[in-house]
Formats: sequence, structure tokens, C-alpha cells
Amino acid sequence: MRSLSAPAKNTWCPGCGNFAILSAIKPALNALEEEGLDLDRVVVVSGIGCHAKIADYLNVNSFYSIHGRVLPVATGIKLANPDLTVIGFAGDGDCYAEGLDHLIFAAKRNVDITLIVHNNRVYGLTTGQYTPTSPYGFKGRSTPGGTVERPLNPLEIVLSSGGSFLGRGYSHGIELLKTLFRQAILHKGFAFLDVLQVCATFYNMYNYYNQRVYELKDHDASSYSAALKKIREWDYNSEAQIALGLFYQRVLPTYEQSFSHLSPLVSPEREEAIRSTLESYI
Amino acid sequence: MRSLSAPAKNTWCPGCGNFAILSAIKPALNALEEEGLDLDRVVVVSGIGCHAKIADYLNVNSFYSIHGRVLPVATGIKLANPDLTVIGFAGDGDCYAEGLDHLIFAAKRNVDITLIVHNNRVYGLTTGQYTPTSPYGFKGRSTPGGTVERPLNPLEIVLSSGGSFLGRGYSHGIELLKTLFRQAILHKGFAFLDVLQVCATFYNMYNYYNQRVYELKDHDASSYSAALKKIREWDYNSEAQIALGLFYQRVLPTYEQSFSHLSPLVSPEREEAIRSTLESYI
Amino acid sequence: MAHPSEKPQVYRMFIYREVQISFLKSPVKGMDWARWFFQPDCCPSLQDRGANRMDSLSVLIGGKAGDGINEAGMLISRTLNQMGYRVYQYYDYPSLIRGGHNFSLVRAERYPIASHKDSVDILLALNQETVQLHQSRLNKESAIIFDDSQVQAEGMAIPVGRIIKEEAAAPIMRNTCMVGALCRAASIPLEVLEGAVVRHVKKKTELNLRVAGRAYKSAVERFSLERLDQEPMPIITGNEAIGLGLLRSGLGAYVSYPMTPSSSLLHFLANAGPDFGVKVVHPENEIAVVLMALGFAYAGVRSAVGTSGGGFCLMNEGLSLAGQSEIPLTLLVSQRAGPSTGGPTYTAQSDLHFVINAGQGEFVRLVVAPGDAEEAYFWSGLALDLSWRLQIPAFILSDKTLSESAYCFSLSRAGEPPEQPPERWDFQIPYQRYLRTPSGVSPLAFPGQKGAQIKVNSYAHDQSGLTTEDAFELASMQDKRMRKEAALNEALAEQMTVKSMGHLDSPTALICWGSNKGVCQEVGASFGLRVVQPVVLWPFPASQMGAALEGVEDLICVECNSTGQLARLMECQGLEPGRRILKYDGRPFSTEELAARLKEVV
Amino acid sequence: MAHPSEKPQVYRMFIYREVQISFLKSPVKGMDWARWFFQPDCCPSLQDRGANRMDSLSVLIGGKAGDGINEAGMLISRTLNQMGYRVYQYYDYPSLIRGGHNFSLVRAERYPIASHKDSVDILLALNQETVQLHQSRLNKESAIIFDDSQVQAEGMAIPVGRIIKEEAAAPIMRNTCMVGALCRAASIPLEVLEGAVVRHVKKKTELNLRVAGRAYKSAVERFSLERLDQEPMPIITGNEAIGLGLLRSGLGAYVSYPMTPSSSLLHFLANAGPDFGVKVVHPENEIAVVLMALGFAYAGVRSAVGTSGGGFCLMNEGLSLAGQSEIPLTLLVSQRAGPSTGGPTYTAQSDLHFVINAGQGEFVRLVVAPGDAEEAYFWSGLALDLSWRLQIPAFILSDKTLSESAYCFSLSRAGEPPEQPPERWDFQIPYQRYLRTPSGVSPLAFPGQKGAQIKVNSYAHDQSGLTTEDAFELASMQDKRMRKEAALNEALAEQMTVKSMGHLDSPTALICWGSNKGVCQEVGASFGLRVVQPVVLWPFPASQMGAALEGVEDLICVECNSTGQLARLMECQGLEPGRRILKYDGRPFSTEELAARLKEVV
Ligand SMILES: Cc1ncc(C[n+]2csc(CCOP(=O)(O)OP(=O)(O)O)c2C)c(N)n1
Ligand SMILES: Cc1ncc(C[n+]2csc(CCOP(=O)(O)OP(=O)(O)O)c2C)c(N)n1
Ligand code: SF4
Ligand code: SF4
Ligand SMILES: [Mg+2]
Ligand SMILES: [Mg+2]
Repeated sequence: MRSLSAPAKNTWCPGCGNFAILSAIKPALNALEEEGLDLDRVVVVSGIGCHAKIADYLNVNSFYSIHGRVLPVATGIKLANPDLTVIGFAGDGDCYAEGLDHLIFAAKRNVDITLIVHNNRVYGLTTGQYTPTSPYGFKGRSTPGGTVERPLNPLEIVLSSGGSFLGRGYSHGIELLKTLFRQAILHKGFAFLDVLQVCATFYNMYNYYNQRVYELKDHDASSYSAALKKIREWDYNSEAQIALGLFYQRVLPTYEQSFSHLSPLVSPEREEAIRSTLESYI
Repeated sequence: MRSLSAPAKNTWCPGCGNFAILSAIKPALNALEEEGLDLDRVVVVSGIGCHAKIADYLNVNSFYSIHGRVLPVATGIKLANPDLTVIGFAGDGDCYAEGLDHLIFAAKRNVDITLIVHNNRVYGLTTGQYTPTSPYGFKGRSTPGGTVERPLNPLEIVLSSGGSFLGRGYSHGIELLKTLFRQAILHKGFAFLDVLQVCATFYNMYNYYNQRVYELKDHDASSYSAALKKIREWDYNSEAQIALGLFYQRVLPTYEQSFSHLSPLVSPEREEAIRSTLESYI
Repeated sequence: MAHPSEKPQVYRMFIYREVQISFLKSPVKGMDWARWFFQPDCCPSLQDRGANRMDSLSVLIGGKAGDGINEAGMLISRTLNQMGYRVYQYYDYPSLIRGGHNFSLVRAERYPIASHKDSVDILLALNQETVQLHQSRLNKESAIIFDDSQVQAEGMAIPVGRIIKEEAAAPIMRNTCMVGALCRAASIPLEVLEGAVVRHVKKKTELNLRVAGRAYKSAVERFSLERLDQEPMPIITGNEAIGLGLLRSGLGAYVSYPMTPSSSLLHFLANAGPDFGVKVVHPENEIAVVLMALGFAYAGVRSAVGTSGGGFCLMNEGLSLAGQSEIPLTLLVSQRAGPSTGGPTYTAQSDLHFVINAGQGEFVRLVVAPGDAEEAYFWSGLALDLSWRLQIPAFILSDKTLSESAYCFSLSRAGEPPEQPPERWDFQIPYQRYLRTPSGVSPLAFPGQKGAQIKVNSYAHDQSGLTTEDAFELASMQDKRMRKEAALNEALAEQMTVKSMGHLDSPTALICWGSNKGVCQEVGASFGLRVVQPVVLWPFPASQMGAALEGVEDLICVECNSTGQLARLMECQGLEPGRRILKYDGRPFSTEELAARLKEVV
Repeated sequence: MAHPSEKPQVYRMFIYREVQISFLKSPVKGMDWARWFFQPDCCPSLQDRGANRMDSLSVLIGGKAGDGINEAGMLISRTLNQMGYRVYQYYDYPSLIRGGHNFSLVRAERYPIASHKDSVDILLALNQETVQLHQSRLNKESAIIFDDSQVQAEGMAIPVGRIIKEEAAAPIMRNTCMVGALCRAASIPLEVLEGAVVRHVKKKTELNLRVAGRAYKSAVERFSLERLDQEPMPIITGNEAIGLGLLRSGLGAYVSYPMTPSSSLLHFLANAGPDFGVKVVHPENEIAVVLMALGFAYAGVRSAVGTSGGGFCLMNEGLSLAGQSEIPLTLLVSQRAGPSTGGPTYTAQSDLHFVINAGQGEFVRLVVAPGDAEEAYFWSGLALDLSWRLQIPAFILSDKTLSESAYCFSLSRAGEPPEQPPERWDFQIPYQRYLRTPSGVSPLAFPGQKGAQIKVNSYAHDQSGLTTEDAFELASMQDKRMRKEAALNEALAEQMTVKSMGHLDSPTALICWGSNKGVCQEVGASFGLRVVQPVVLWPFPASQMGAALEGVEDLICVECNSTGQLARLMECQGLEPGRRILKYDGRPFSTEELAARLKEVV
């Protein structure tokens, strides 16, 4: 079993929920390795933000990209080589603000990649501004008087965009994260996981969450209406119980399949094809 | 009553559904004018595409902006001067592809503007490529073999983003458009209208739509679940009846309200404020 | 056109390879090759042609958007090509789909050309506006051929309406009618036209043939266009040539969001791509475009993107990422009239400095600006190849005129872009994506390769790709990346990065770039000038430029922008760019206009 | 620091206004003003100070991210300021929130400064790493003060752990402890520190006072820092100065997406904005940022945006829209180490050419690069004002060093940016948004004004703002827009766009821009050099630059980038930029480093 720890020094704050995600993805990958997954074919893509440092901390191929762009990069990689297992790690600022349209299109296309959003509901690395999932009235550094926007519910948005796998995890719950990561990676299609990842420094919600989270039981993840109901139970704003687990899963054709038969011609076929194309232009 | 026709020559194709939108917005505005709306306070914002030419054709203030960016421009204008009536005209490529995140954020913020999307389900001005609402298998110039993506349902997405006014019109139905435009403009908050605007040249759906559209009757527009049901009835892809009308409306605080008390200090208060700020930095 | 016949015409061998090749392989036996290459006005046969006997032709077909004007222009071009002519087509249209005024200018000569003339021998009018708008192009010998159901004019009335009606043809076939009439007027045998229709009109071929034939019969002969003993050639647009060049260098993915005047490359590759095994993706916006392309390249697939100025703005951040992460990226940026939406279907050369300086931070890039379809093929291929060899962004800087005009294309004249596989990982453990090497280029490996961990990073990073903020690493990795400029210059030194044309001993040089090449070459030569065209614009080819300008005392920069962007670039290199002939109304120079402007300054 | 005492020191009056003002108003009576302005090493009191008696201080406080290092540095600065000193603080931190190594360098002198020294008199160590990393900064007289619960070192051990524990204080207050100990070590009266704490530490003031007092008592006197008879001054960062300048010119809206090193302006305005009636918006991304700002401006509200390179990439399309639509736009672009994410908390000057050339098409823009807080105030105000007067984009080009360093600030030295209301519509009917005028500037009106239709357009347009594709209109509107360059140059001619400092008769000039001003002014003067700083970089202030360089035979460009961007810009203007001293490791020049690098070349 390969060690998945890269030599980079970890610089997350003590108590940061990112540690849980890191600690869950490693065994999840190692378990899949035991079942035959080639770790050399795993590619991790990250954005920019505290979350994104995970690319440095995992001993696998990685593309540490730019703020908000995990998904187009991951899509390009998967289209290029469908044999790769592509896992994106994004932030909530990253994925729900800067690059929100890519999220909707990844769901729409059902490209076979996994997206794990470290949703700490704050911009961590830029020191504490509100994000699209911060609650109404959140006092951050760009909104010292409190935000005047209601939060988005990312699961509801991905569901309405055609998502085929939707789950929610919590950074205080490594076992569930392991299970969800495994399911998401194995899912054929776009697997979306919103992880309530507590930012210990700028938005410490451990107590709040601990009192409200529960794991989905007897939930029919194949039912759209059951999923919708559970997804809307908590709107990231009002008081409510917060369900964790797999909300919805269905099977749909995947995007990259439609491209997988194509690979570039090589010499001399290529030159021949050029010549005959030119021929047709006479 | 002021004439709303600008001197620009109209260059839409014969039979284009944009004419219906133009023909409906003029009387809608004139009717509101009669009721006291000051047309000098109306601002039209458009993107880039065939739809956007409406900025040239309406004899009111206009900001003919760039592809995909109707909403941030409109939001800035409304924040600057809440007394203005701001109406955005966008395209489906414009608003559902290039600038989709702005749509979600406009809904999230509930900024008091109206957005009318000329949804012809094709890029008109760039001569016929698929858009996010083109059906699966659509053969456009960028997808001669047919798209391999399922369409988005824009109403469902806006609903999931917190939209407070959602409706659908059809370019073969000026009376309904007039009604919807009026309701949308009068709505306090973000009013979103998806108009099935037929592109006569690249995607002529008149027959298709004519056979399927119907007007919502006895529909409770205050009910989220009734709205969701009607919104999901047709997914822009499969065979189904296509409902037209107002799907959902609710009252929420608007975004610009939170800013409306602010207006820049002028001399000498401003200089005084600067001096006292500096004072506090000693 | 201004005709400085008093100037002595010194025919000299062109120094650059492609011309020598074309000379050797010229299908025209015993031809006067120098004349074959030079401007029309010094060729006696063009001056002294008999009243109706011609060996060149300038045709305009005009009508409304939706009348199929571009297609008609192409059909005319192909027909003239079949008559043995070298052709060039310029297509002018506003940004709308139906209505408005569109026209194609087709020019045919004995020798290769890449420019249009204002004056026309035959005006084909599908509507009245065409006659009105283009009066000034006519001289007393010009013929007007028109659809008599739509147009009132003096000239050759063709019963287009009746033919269409009687044949129950679609209105769009009015354009085929006009081409039929044109052929008769120019005494082109009907079989030649029929051959072109059969080859190129795939929809309703029979009907088109019938319609063309009837129009042919209803017209009369006005000119007698000589049939030339030259093989017909492929006629392709600049964007098609770019596409073929990219395919030649192993393109595996093309990612693009439609934007005039780059879209036709997307359309071309969406059609041709599958045959070449190319994945063509049209994503949600240009940001996704560039990031997807980088994803492709990271995974080992040669990718390219295409756009115009506004879309390129949105790619800047990805471009800078390519610079830092050293992922190969090839970009077509096809310029149009700006700023902002500007004149989206009109031409400009006003993004040169933008492209050279785009993206935050400093990194090595290549910018090539081909001047015609053949250069577009060669340099697009080379750009893609160099971007892989050196792991840098490479730009193909085109403009509306090059991208959408149609040119005769010869593969042998174009030349094959050299191919040199990038350095690959030698399986030494551990793999280091950013190994510091003397050239600055680190060996490549792709995810999936056993035993290698390929870590790319937008942050400053160490050799293995892990983030670092260490002062030494920041500076030394910047040095590593910048070293590639030397390697790039070395690779470019083997190429003809600057072309010298015209009268090579003239002390006055016309400097041009991009699509202005054709008109400058032709008009410059007719003025007895040297014509110098840098094809590579960045890194600036200082030494080849210096060589090309040896003995030059007087420089004139010809550009389609309002500030003289190449002239400014030369200034930055300590070269005195001299006078400027600038045009920024969205229209390319015609031979006549350039000659007139030149007269003012020479 | 290298000390070329053999060179004769020629003190000359500075030619620029702000210095004369400050001289006249100097609070220091009878002072040697020339010395007050020059570099330390030529001031005898600094050379010959008694063993412990000092009238300058260089302090470093270091610890982990989260230890409040920047705040501690600010408190030290404010305390020294209360002692009558002019201070400068540089803050160095990696891109992380907790852990990692952060440090502040605070320097205090009798005279205004804007640079840090490598060497420190007192090192305050909150952790062991600080002692290790900064050994080389110490000389035999330097003192180390450390938290004895965390650090083992030779020097002054402070029982910080015990104090914090016994006072039940938060761990963050360890920094206050260190400042307390510093004050004792430098013989700063406790009341001075207490005054600063009361004024500036708003949270748990009492507790902080107690903690500081205990640490003060546990330390011993090492140096005797003279108390100077100078009034304390506001200490503000470059970004705060930019914010105040914008407010001064009537800012009504600030729109920004967080990005280091611009974010602190967002935070400052989010706090101060409401008092000034400013609407501060943090939208979904930078594309929305720039478009919202244009919406604000269209509706008549003066808006500005702020970002760094990567975010600026995303604004390019909006920038070009501002150019075409002639909507005023003011942008703070604060540079950091690139390309791409690069070193996000480290400094660079590598986006100059990008900013000058960004956006497709050609349009007039203003680029100013202030060199310290006072220039930041003045030029930010003027940039906003000029962008409105001329309806053009105006850039405030900053960098991490300027944006986040703290400077003593004098409003009278800074000067008030001139205000000139933009030309407004005179109610002539019909209103034409793009009226062609000799200056190129069309009178403004805003939606809501009776009888005016304000149509702005990203397309080429006619005077009324309606889209046009007409060749004449395209060219003539381009001419109209470009005419504003003359108006801009005229407005700039009234300003000191280039500053000359140091030894004005020296034939050798150090050229610098942006935040390098401070270190170049100081070190250059100590080398007997002329120091020239263009504050306006575009349009390039050719004539003032020419005047500033009169008599110069030898030029040395000092820049924080790897290619010499100002040097290249000068080359483009036909100026020979001479040698280059470049640094691109993300760290600003210290006085010592610049002196050493200068020694190599002078
Ligand atoms: C285009 C761009 N804009 C802004 C930034 C600055 N930036 C870096 S990280 C970050 C916030 C990240 O927040 P989030 O995605 O929630 O990640 P977290 O730090 O909370 O894990 C921002 C705004 C950037 N790097 N690029
Ligand atoms: C950033 C950018 N990308 C691409 C374009 C090119 N473009 C102009 S219009 C258009 C399509 C418009 O489609 P849609 O919004 O559906 O409008 P329609 O023409 O169908 O009304 C595109 C892609 C552009 N102007 N700007
Ligand atoms: S700032 Fe928050 S999210 Fe970032 S490392 Fe610290 S605790 Fe984690
Ligand atoms: S192309 Fe389609 S959308 Fe555009 S004007 Fe023509 S019919 Fe209307
Ligand atoms: Mg976050
Ligand atoms: Mg459309």
C-alpha cells in the first residue's frame, strides 16, 4: 500500500476541518488501491484557497490550478484520458462564487469526475470574507456590518442542474467522509460532495453543527423527491437539522464516453488525411 | 405617450421572435408610463447577440454591454440609483452559458431588476451553435454530429437559487408577453422571464411550440411546490406540454434597499471626515 | 490603381525558400517566374489586354445577409481556379443574419495573390443596394449583371426571379444564378462551372446545375477570359489553413467558444476533427475553454484554443497559469475592430501589444502572425510544436481578413512545419516535473505513467512541483522559465522569421505584418520598394529584422490600427519605424488604396 | 550598509513641491532640513552615536502566522511615532493563516523614510524560528528579546508564558508583551506605550495594558532612544492612503473581490465606507466587479475596483468595454509575485506592460504608480478625478510593498488632488452621449435626467450611441476617443509626473518606480546619485522625463521584476535605460541590499 503523504509541510491551522478531509481521502484511495485502482492513474485537481493545499499534501498526480477553475481543468483531463480517476477539491468561494457556472456545467454534462467542496462558508486564505454559503448577516471582513444576502444551497443548485450524485459530509466525521469519498469515486458520472468543513479560525461552527447534524437513514437515494426534500430541509441559513450522507444517485451516460473513441492520427495517415482534405478544396 | 421606437434600422431576420418581444415591451412600458412611470428613469441593459440589438431599437436609456454581462451591469445601475427601473434583455448563450453565475447571484440577492431572456436555444448572432438549452442531439455548427449534453432548465435553476419571480413567455404570444413584462417590472425584486423566442433562421420551433404550449390557469403562483411541479413538467428536452405564464412569485427584501441610505459626502464634510480618519491613525 | 511605370522594374530572385520551391515546382512551364510573382500593373498583358480579352478578373457579388454571398464568392473563386487562375476572396459583411449588405470580392490573376482590388470588372447585384453602394468601383468597361426581379440598372438583366420560380428552387439559389450569368459574361465554358458545382455544392446539386445553366443561357459574353495552363489548387480560408497546420502537428483537442472571426476554425474542426481523431469541445465560456485546454495538455493531449479579443481577455488568467505551470498552450487570437465588441465582423490589427503582454507576471511566449494561408499552415503547425517542445504558450495572431478570406493554397509552397518531439521523462526516479535544466525545459511525463508523480502548480514551486515561498526558489525558478527564451530563439533562428520581398535593393522598405502581407507585397513591388514582413513578432526577431533592413534608409509601416503597433514594437527595439500608413475603419487595404496612400508619402 | 563616505555629499534643495511644503511646515524648528531628508549614513549622529544612545531604530518582530505580528509591528510603529520618529513598517508573511513564519520590520528615523533595513537593533522573537532565520541581521550591539517559554537564545528572556497565564490573557497578547519589553529595552517611557495602546488597541485594552506593563518591568534598558521634538503623524498603509485619496475625489462605490495584496483596501472601505456614504460591494467574481463598477459609473456614481494580477485578467474585457463606451473606471492593481498564483503575499513589479496594454483594441488610459503613502493619496484621488474628466480608465498600479507597508503620512506633504468637475450636459436637445468634440470628451448626463437618452454601447457607435458598422464612423469615433490623449497629457503637464530626488547634478541617475522610491531615494542619495521616479507611467511622461534626465550620462534602473519593465518602457521611448538592478524573489530591496548591488555597478 502506497503512502499518500507528500513531503510538503502542512500549513493548515490547528483544528482546521481540512485535516479530516485529508485523513479521509487517503484511506479511501488506499482501499480502492487494494481493490485494483492504480494510484498512478489518480489525478487530483485543486483551486486556490486553504482547501487547495491538499494538492501539495497528497502523494499523487496533481494539478494545483487557479481560483475557481477546478472543474474545467478536471474535465479537460478526463476528456483527454478517460482511464484516469480525476478528483477535484474546491473551496466554497472557489466553486460557488468565482467559478459557479463550471459547477452547473459539470453536473449538466455528467462528466465522470468527483468534486469535493471544502465548504467552510468563508474565504479562509484571504482571511475571512463571506462566501455564497455564509448565512444572512455574516460579519466578515468585506461585510463588517453583516451580509445582506441569503446563502445559496449548493446541493439544490446541483440537483436542479441535473447532478447524478449528491452528498454532504462534515469534517467532524471521518468515517462518513471515507464512505462518501469512496462512493463518489466509484460513481460513474459527476459526483458532487458538499463537505461542511469547519474553518477553526474564521468561522468555527463545530458546536453549531455538532448539535444539528444527523446521518441519513432509510433514505431512498434513487428518489428525486426524497432527495429534494432532504436537500431543502436545511437552507444553510435557518435553524434546522442538517442531514449528512448520500442524497441522490442515478445512472446517466457520461460526457467523456462520447469522445473516448477519438485519438489523433499519426504519420503517415495524418499527412494523407491532410492531403485528401486539401484535395476536396480544389 | 412617448414613442419608444429609436431611429436605428432593425436588422433581425424576417419571422424572428425578437420582434414579438420588442412589440410587447413597448406597450407594456407605455402603459406603465400612463400610470406614472417616468420613462426617463427606465434603463435597458443588453448583452451581445441578436437579442441585444433591442437596446438600439428602444428609445430609452440603454447600456448595450458585453456578452454574458447584463446582470452585473444592471445590478450596478440599480445600486447606484434605486429610483431607476432597470430591465435587462439577455440571450440564452449570453445568460445561461457565458454569464450563468451572474444569474444565480441576481436571484440570490433579489436585486430589484427585471431580466428577460430571449431563449431561442441557439447562438443566433454567431450563426447557429448549440446553447445550454438546446436539446440533446442538437446539430449546430460546433456540434455537427449532435450535442452530447442534456439541456439545463433555467427556471429550475433560478428557483433553486432563491428567485422571487419566475415566468415563461413565448414569442408567438404578444398578449401574454405584455402581461408578463408588466408584472415583472412591477415586481419588487429580481423578476426572471424565460421567453421561448423562436430563431427563424437557425432553430425554427414555431410548429413544435405551437403544438405544446398552454397558459397556466388556476395555478397558485405563491406555492413553491406548485411552481416546481409546473417548472419541471417540461425539461427543454423531452416531449411534454409547455406551460407559459407566471410560475412563482414571493415577496422578499431587495438587495439595493440595504445600500439606499448611502450617498457620498461632499465638501467640506468629506475633507473633515478624511482629517478625522487620519487623526485616528496617529 | 496608381501605376508608377516610370520606375524601373528590377526583377530579382526572391530570397526565401518557399518561393524557390514554388518556382522549381511551378506548374507553368517556361513562365516568366518573376512576373508570375509580381504585381499586375507591371505585366504588359494586363495593361494592354484587348478590349475584351483578359487574363485577370475582379468580381464583386453583393446582396443581403442570407443571400449566400460568401458561398457564391467561393463558387466563383473555384470556377476561376478551374480556369487556371490564382484567386483571392475577401468577404465583407455586417454583424447580422438576414438583411444588411454583404459582398464578396473575388480576384483572379495568373500569379498568386492575397489582396483585393477596389475596382471590379463585373458587378453581380442581387439587390439594388449593391448597385448603389459599389458605383465607384466601376469603370467604363465594367459590366453590371443583376437580378431583374429585384434590381433596376444598366447592364445585363438576368431573369433570376423567373428561373427560381420556374425551377421551384429555393431563393438562396439566386446566387447560383448569378454565378451562371457571370460565367457566360466572362466566356467561361459552362462545363467549368458545372464541374465546380458538382464538386462543391453538395445540397440539391442537380437543381443548382439547372438553375446555373439557365442563367448562363440568359446572359451574354462580355469578356473573354483566357483559360490558363495552370493546375487548379485548393482554395482555403486562413482559419482552415490554421486548422490544417494544427492537425499536421498532432492536434488532439480543440476547445473554443464561438467568436467571430475565430468561429470558422471551430466549425472546420468540428467537421473535420473526428476524421483526424480530434476532440472538439465548445464549453460554457472562454474561461472554461482555456482551462480545459490546459487539462488536456497536462494529460498529454496537444490542444489548442481559438477566440478573438473579448474572449481572449477571459483567457488571460489561464494564459498566466500556462506560463507558471509550464503547460503547453496554443492560442488562435483572431483580431477584429475594437475596443470591446467594436465592429465584430470587421478587421483590425490592434491586439499585438495586448497579446505580447497579456497575463500577470513574466514568462516566455511565442507570437506568430502569418500573412496568408500558406504561412498560416506552416506557422500554426510550428507554433503548436514549439509550444510543446518548450512548454510555453504560443499565439497564432490572425485577423478577420486572414481568417475569413480565401486563398489558393499549395502544400509544397507552404512547407511542412518541422516536428521535434518534446523531451520526455527518462524514467529516472523521482520524476521532477520542474527539473532545473540548462535549457530551462524539463522533461515531460503524463499522468498514468507508472512511477511518476506529475505535480503541476500555479503557485511558485520547487522542482517537484510543490508550493514554495522561498526567496531563492522564486528567483531561480523564474530564471529557469526565462531561460527558455534562448532555446526559443535558437529554434526560431532556423526559420525564416522575417520575409523580404519586392525589390530587395531598394533603400525604402514597406514594413507590414499579418494579412497586410499580400497587398504590401504587390503594391510595394509595383512601387519598386523592398517589402519586409516579420512573421514572428515575439520574441522580436531582431537579427533577421536587422538583416532584412540592411541598406534601408527609409521605412514605412503599414498597419490596420490607429497607433502603429508594429511600429511601436520596432521602436521598443531601437529600430526607427519611419512613417506610418494606418487604417482603422475595419476594412483591409485594397491595392488601389494602399497605392494612393503610398503615393502621399513616397 | 555600504557607506561610500569618500564621496562628497552635496546637499541641494529638492525641486519638488511637496518637499518644499514639508520644509516650510516642518514641525522641527531650526532643523537641518537637508539632513532631515537624506540618508542616515551621512548623518553624523547616526554614525557616532554613543554606545547606547540612539536616534534611530530598526526592530524586527517575528513569530508564527496567527501571532499578531503585523499588529505588533503597527503598535511598535505607533509607539516610536509617539517618540517623535518617522517610521516605516514592512510586513513579511507567507500565504497561510496559522503557523509559518511572519515578521515585521519596523524602522524609525528622525526624517521620513520608506524603506527597511536588513540589519536590526532589536530582534523580538516569539518563537525559535525567528532567532534562527534572522541571525544574519544581528550585529554585536543588537539585542535579542524573546519569549522564554518558547525560545532559547542569548539575550533578554521575557517570561511571556507566565505573564499570559497569570493574567489569564489570550495567547495573541504575547505580542503585546514583546512590545512592552521592547519599550523598556529602548528606554521608551511606559506612558508612551500606554498612550499608543489606549489609542489603538480597542479590544481588551485594560488587559493589554497590564500585560505590556508586566513585560516592561521584566525587561531591562539596553539602548537609550532619544525622544524627538517632532509631532506624531498618522501611520497608514499604502492601501489606506489609496482609499483616502479615492474618498477625497468623491468615491461613491467600491467594488472588489478579495485578492491579496488589494484586499486590505476592500476591508478599509468596508469599514470606513459607510461613514463616507460609500457603497461597498463584494460580488461573486472579478468579472462582476468590473461590470458592476461600470453600471455604477453609468448611473453617475464614482466607482473604483481593486484587485491583483489574476483578478485583473478577468477584468480585461470590462476594461476594453470602458474604453469603447467611455465610461469612467478607476482600478487599483496591486502587483504580487507571478506568474499566476505565484507568491501571493510577496511583492513584484511585473505587471506594468500588462496594465498598459491590457484589453483588446486601442484606447486612452492613465497609469500611475505611486511610490509611498502620500503619493498614493494624491495620485489615487487624481486618477479617479481624471478618469471622470476624460471618461477613460485610470490605473493605480501598486504592489504588495506599497499596499501593505505602513508609512508616516502628512496631508500637507501629500497635497490635495485637484478637483475639476467633468463636463456635464447643457440640456441641448437631443442629448448625444458621444458628441464629437475637439477634445474628444463628450458632455456627461445620467439616466433619470429629463429629456436625455443616455445610450452607451460596446459596439462601434454613432454620436447618439447607436450601433454602426460604417467605415467612416469606425475611424472617426476612434479618432475622437484617441484625441483624449492630448487632453490627458495637458492635464498631466500641470502635475509633477516625474520626481527628481537626491543629487540633482549627478550625471548618474537611479531610475525607479512604485514602492522602490523610498529605498532608491535613500540609497541613491547616499551614493551621491540623482534619483528619478516617474509616477505616471502611461501616457509616458516623455518631456518631464527628459527634463529630469538632463545632464545624465549614466542610468541605472532598479526594479522588482526579471526583465526590467520600466527599462523596456524607456527603450520604447527611445531612452537608453542603461544598467538594470533587478530583484524578483518576492522581497523588496533593503537599503543594504540595494547599496551592495549598486556598488557592483557604480
Ligand atoms: C481570480 C482570483 N481572485 C481572487 C483570488 C484570491 N483568493 C485566493 S484564495 C481565495 C478565497 C478562497 O476561499 P475558498 O475558495 O472558500 O477557500 P478556503 O480558503 O476557504 O479553503 C481568494 C479570493 C485569486 N487567487 N484569484
Ligand atoms: C466574450 C465573448 N465571447 C464570445 C462572443 C461572441 N458572441 C457574440 S453573440 C454570441 C452568441 C449569442 O448567443 P445568444 O446569447 O443566445 O444570443 P442570440 O444571438 O441567440 O440572441 C457570441 C458567442 C462575444 N461577443 N464575447
Ligand atoms: S483559515 Fe480556516 S480553512 Fe484555512 S487553514 Fe485555517 S482553519 Fe483551515
Ligand atoms: S438569427 Fe435567429 S435570433 Fe437572430 S435575428 Fe435571425 S431569427 Fe432572430
Ligand atoms: Mg472557503
Ligand atoms: Mg440565443
